Amino acid sequence: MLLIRCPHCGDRPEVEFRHGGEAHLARPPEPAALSDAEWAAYLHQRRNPRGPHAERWRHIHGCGRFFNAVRDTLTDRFLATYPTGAARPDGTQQGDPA
Amino acid sequence: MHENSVIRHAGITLRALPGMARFALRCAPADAPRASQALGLDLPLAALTASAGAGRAALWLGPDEWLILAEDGAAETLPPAMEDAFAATPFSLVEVSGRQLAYGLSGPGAEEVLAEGCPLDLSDAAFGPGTCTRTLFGKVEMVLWRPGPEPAWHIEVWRSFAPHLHAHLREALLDL
Amino acid sequence: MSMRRFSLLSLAREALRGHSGWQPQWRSPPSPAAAYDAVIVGGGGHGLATAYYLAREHGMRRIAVLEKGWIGGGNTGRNTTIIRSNYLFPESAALYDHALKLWEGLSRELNYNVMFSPRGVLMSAHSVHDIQSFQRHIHANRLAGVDNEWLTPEQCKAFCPPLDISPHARYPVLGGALQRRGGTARHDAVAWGYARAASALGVDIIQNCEVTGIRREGPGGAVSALETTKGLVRTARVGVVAAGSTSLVMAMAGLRMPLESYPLQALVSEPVKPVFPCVVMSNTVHAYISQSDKGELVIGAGTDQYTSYSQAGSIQILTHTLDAITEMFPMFRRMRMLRAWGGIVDVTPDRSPIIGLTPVPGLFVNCGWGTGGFKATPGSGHVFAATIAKGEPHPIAAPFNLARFETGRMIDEAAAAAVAH
Amino acid sequence: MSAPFRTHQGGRPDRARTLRFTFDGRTYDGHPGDTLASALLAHGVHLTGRSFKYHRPRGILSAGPEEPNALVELDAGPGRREPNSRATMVPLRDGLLARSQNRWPSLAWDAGALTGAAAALLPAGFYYKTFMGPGRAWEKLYEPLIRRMAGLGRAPAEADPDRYAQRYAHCDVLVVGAGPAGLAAALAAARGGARVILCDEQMEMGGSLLSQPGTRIAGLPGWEWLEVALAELRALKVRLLPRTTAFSYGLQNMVSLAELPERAEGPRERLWMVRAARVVLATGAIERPLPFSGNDRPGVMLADAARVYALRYGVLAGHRAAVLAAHDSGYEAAFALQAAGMEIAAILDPRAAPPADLLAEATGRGIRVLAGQGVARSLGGRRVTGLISTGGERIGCDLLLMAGGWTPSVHLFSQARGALRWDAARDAYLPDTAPEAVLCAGACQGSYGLGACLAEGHAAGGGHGAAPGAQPGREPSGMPTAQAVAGAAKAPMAFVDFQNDVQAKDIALAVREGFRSIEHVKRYTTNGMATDQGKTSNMVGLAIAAATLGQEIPAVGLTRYRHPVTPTGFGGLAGRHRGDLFEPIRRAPLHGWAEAEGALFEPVAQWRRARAFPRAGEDLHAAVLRECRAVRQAAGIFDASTLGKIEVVGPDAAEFLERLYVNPWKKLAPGRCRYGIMLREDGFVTDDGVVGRMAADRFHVTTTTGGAARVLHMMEDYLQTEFPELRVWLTSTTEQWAVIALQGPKARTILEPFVEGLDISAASFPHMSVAACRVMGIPARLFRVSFTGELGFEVNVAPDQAPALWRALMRAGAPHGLTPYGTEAMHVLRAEKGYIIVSQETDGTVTPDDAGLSWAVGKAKRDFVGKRSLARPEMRRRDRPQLVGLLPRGTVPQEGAQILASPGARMAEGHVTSAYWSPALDRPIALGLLAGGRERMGQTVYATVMGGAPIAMEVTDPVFLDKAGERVNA
Repeated sequence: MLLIRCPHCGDRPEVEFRHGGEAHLARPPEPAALSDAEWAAYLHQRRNPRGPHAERWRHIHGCGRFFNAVRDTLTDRFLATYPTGAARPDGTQQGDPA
Repeated sequence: MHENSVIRHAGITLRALPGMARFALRCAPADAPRASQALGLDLPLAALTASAGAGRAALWLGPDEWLILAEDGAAETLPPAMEDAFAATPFSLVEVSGRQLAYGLSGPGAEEVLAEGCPLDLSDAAFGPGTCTRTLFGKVEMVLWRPGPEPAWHIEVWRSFAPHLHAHLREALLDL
Repeated sequence: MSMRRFSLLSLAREALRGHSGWQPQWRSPPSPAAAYDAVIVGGGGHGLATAYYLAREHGMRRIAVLEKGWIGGGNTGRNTTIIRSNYLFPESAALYDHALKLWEGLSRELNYNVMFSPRGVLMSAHSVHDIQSFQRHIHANRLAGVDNEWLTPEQCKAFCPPLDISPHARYPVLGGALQRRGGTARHDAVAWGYARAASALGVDIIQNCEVTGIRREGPGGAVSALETTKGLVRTARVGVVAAGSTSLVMAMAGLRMPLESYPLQALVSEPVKPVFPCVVMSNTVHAYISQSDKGELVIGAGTDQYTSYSQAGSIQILTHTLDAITEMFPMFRRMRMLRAWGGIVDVTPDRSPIIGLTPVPGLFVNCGWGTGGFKATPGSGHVFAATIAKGEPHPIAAPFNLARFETGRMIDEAAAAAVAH
Repeated sequence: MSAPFRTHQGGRPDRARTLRFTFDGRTYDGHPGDTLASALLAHGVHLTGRSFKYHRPRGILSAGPEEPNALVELDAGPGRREPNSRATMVPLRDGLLARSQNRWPSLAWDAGALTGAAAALLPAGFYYKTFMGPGRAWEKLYEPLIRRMAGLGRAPAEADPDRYAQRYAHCDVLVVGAGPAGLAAALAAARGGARVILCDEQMEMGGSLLSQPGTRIAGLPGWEWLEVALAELRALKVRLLPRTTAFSYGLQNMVSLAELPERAEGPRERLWMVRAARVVLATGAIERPLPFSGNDRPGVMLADAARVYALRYGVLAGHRAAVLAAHDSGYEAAFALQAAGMEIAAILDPRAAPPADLLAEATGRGIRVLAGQGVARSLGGRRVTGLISTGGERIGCDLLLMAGGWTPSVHLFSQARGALRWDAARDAYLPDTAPEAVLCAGACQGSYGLGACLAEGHAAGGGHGAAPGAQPGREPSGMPTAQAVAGAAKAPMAFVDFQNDVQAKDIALAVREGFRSIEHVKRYTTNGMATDQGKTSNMVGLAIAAATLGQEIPAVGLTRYRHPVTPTGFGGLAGRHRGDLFEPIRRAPLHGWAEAEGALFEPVAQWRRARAFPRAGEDLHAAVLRECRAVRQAAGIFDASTLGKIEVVGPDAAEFLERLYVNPWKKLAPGRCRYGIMLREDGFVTDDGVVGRMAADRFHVTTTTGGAARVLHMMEDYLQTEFPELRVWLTSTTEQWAVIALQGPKARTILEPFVEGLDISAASFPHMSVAACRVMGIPARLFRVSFTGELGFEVNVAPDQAPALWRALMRAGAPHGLTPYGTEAMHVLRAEKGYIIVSQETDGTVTPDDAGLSWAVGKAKRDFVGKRSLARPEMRRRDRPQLVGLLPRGTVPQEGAQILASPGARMAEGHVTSAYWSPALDRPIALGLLAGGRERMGQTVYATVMGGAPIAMEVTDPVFLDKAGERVNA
């Protein structure tokens, strides 16, 4: 059971959270302008990396807020948690020393 | 079942708390002080804290979300008071008096009963007086609030989940 | 390498000389040759089956299977061995029943006892919605020539005596859908059986050989070679069958896939005498259970909620699984969990696999089997081999193309079992 | 009369009290503090089981959880039968009833032993090489036979009546193992003020101290220091958990423990989930057996186990022992046993030059040592009677002890993803670095001396207070296992995995057949896959595999450690979640009334909803007909409280709903409602419900019962992560409002007298209106909506007020024929009007247009969730399945039936989603999704029937009744 650092509530057990999939997939402001291929890429294609992975969580049985995290998907170690809308902290990119 | 059932075991008491007026208040944190004026007590801005006074309490549940507990009469008086306090500033006040019920669990070692289903560290150091949070008890969501220094807990749970939560707490208490 | 036939006779003959005459069941060249006609990336059941059918049905000779660890060490060796074909949509039913038919003759074809045991797969219904959903499956399956029948609670109990059908259960059993031809098989034996047969047909099986790069120097950026931890391998035809690692391999060719890899856990109990005659699956209660020939109850859990490549287990998945099992089978509360482990399953948006061509010429992909790949092993290998050999999708594989996510022609098996109204 | 093999005095058991127990029908006695194994050995009973494959007789091998052989069935009454219990870990209690397993007709005479005779034909993996036919011989003949022979104990047959508990816990330091190292660690940590939990799998704390009465620690005799230490730990408020196994080490130090509480009557097992800031592992080590022919005969034991039975339990496991000592600890066992009164026939030491000090002591004690000799084979049948040494000498004995060296228990450390390193000097894998905050102390990291254990524990616990000291022991040594197993692969019946009957030559066979990875060797031979999980077989098996591969052990490597460390009860893992506590049963505020009325209920998600209100003599169908007629002709009353409800409040509420739903909202006037449809981003319908605008900035949104949580979560997702600029807030009000639906021509007549502050006449309160008012004096929100096609109202009141209002309406409505109706009637009534039910007409692959709902889509809207996907080619195909009405000729088709163009067709063109007998039309009706359905009105299609002729059906408009909607607008 992971221990996840909610930006508002601090460290909380994973059962209070709901995973929200890959982060930084902003919904295009003008979906109508996208080709079917571009729209399919937004909907379905995912990096699914083995290593640092920017993902979304929601502290659903807690403060209810969504936030982002970078977790190494090989060791399940969290490198950072940061508010929704914020940029991915440097030093947590794929290939950065985990 | 909920009326006034009281269970006592090993110096710990589990009882249903009487009905009260409840509101879900949501607004931008910056506008929260306006609510304090209508409420008659300071809305807590620090995470996971509650403020109480004059028979009322305000529990911080999220950065823009509070649970207000008040005397029955407040169901009529508070909404207009809030309207005035906020005036043109956007906010959301929704009465939820009927949505949920409350239990009291008190007595030395009461946190051991909660530990049967709640994954949080409920020691004094980690969950001191005035702390509150939404969390889980087994498969049911609850709001847990520790008003004061004594080992006494206030538990809010949605009405349809109350029988399950009560039965689970009861079995945990009797097996302590 | 001629394959010494397995039989009671060969066993008896070897018994006389202390079994000293047995040869390696598959050849394990220490490193790959310089070039091959086709290279399969991934030495699990699907990959080895693909190589076998390429050699046996399409006459290819220079084939290699590159496995980064040991063959059958991935999901092939980590699943709960359930086999069935009663899927809803005709495209799925065709694919999984094609596999089931191959299962029925597989031990003899491979001369390797994969212990295919059609003991029946019973899916239990616990709500009016379940009943509607299962009956829709049964109607659709019969039309597609797939056996599936509706049972009353009493018939379910008769077929699976340990089942608790009391009306006072939290989720009472209101009936079930039974596929008698479904059942289980011995997962390790599938990998070893295919490896032995493929090796006998000249396929090179190279273990501890991880692909680290895909070169695209061919016409139009076509595949030309694979960089591996054991040197460069030239080939114009690559079949990626890497399950949970598929995204990583395809990224080497510059492709981003509609896949997410999740840990999927399973567990076995201590072995007991026969008590569980069939397979029972309950989507509502999240309980999946059968009993192995060694006597262990084999129990499947759900996936973790987050993507991960670590095979660490998490306690709350096990507690959720076992409260469901002991709810449906209260007598098992005094059984003990012997071993729990996890695999990494690659899940697609519509929970159906992807078998076919990719935008990169010469690069073929067979993945997205999610939590249900073992049952399809022979069929998956068979149609993927045809697709690689001919360079165009086999008719059964055609609907499971990568482009479907662009057109929206989804085959959404999970949706049909959506939550109650 | 004390048991024949009990020592005169000594040991932990309380000899003043006698406990009686039975094993295979015979009654014996023992004492509190005994295990079932020690009590059996006190009576000379070694034969306790039969092995898995060859059904060879097996005796007690060990004194701990690593026991592979002495697995018994415990029977504590109905529903309390437990298979495969390790006799070495079962605390003796009065009246305990145990039986041996896996034998027929009896333990002594087991027919299964015949397979032993055919062992030559049954090497590892034989079942892959045969049983392949003919026909279905495998599943009809061979598999059933193998299944009967396999398995060990009998599964329990009745529901288990006991209770099980769970507990989360948090601490600064969790110490696993309460031997000298663990006790020292707990003392140091607790003295430093830390919150400490100390657990140990044995029924008593003390670990190896329990079998070392003679030692001295901090100036006190060992057992006295133990009492003092435990008293101090209690005083420092350390949570002491005996009979508790740490079985799983999860991420970020979440360690799971399985406790078997000393039961007066409380729960039988308790699962602890402990989050520890730091963990100290003091899990000790396990002695290795040695492979030689017949090393599995009852009476062949681990040397240290015999020593433990003598010193901890006061039981001599035999009269005359021979010790095969490849490791010095064999000598120590021999000396201790001799001191306890046992005759030592000889010590055989395969090392050419055993340590001089041990040779001297042996000679001093009159014990023969055969240096440079091992055991060629044991003698005897169901009990060892002697041995033939590798030098050819026959030695008689009734106890043959194996001392093959020690394997530090690194299971938990490697579960914490700690790296292991091979230590040639210790001939073992030891803990190296770990990503978690975990330290090891004592034998589990290769430090076997008492002094070292205490010092390392003290340091690992933080070093607070005085370190308990003990005189340093001698540095142990032994023959490396790689050397000790030489030649074993040629010896017959030289066992590596006792329970799974894996012989040394099986491991060699596996390697020869190409199974060169240790993981392959394990799976092909099943070595280490029995209930002891390789605790005594992994290292010996690895040594033999390495030798056969011609490699060093570290080059071959270990198999991966999987949890649990020892088998863990399903009951404890399931905990409280059983019966009604398995999952919440949610009941709406009017449930009590419906139950009193004898309603039939159906599970819908976690709710229970009244499905029908059958009167005396009515079955479900009859009740539904009556209820439907009442709604059409008079009025029906229905509990709709379980529908999801969300209050959407804020100046941007309308803008937010415009983005989430397909419908337009901005122009909807306060006091009006609209039927909303929500899609997923892939364009498929995911939920629907009436949305009422209470004010410019306040909407009362309803969702399906099953979709309530999903819709709220989806809304919060878009609001927080995609549209944070919108000033709007969401609050769940699902359980704030009970909902009483009144539907039917008499609905207004019945309701009007109760309504205050609102004119609900047709003119001023038309269909799809909403208003706040009072009903029977109760604050309410009144909707004029209909899911039946009749004049309809839904009264939303506080849950506490609903029962009184419902009973009042029932009384007032009685003269008008007001009738309660359930979900089944609701289904029929809405189907007669062609209204869809999400997840029945839709299945996640249906667009608004497919469901005939394009009219609801806001044409002018630039965007909404799912809109872009609706433009994809697949969504615009003309032959997409479309919602149609179906008029079956004859009987009602089954929901889910496939729709065919002709009776003999093999390709379905759609399926029946809903099918009922329509009381209003007095004929069967159905709704379905049919390819290009809207262009096929009037055609005849066919619904499949299970095992019967398809049913002909005419394709019609989905609205069967009152197409103009006069009744709903009355």
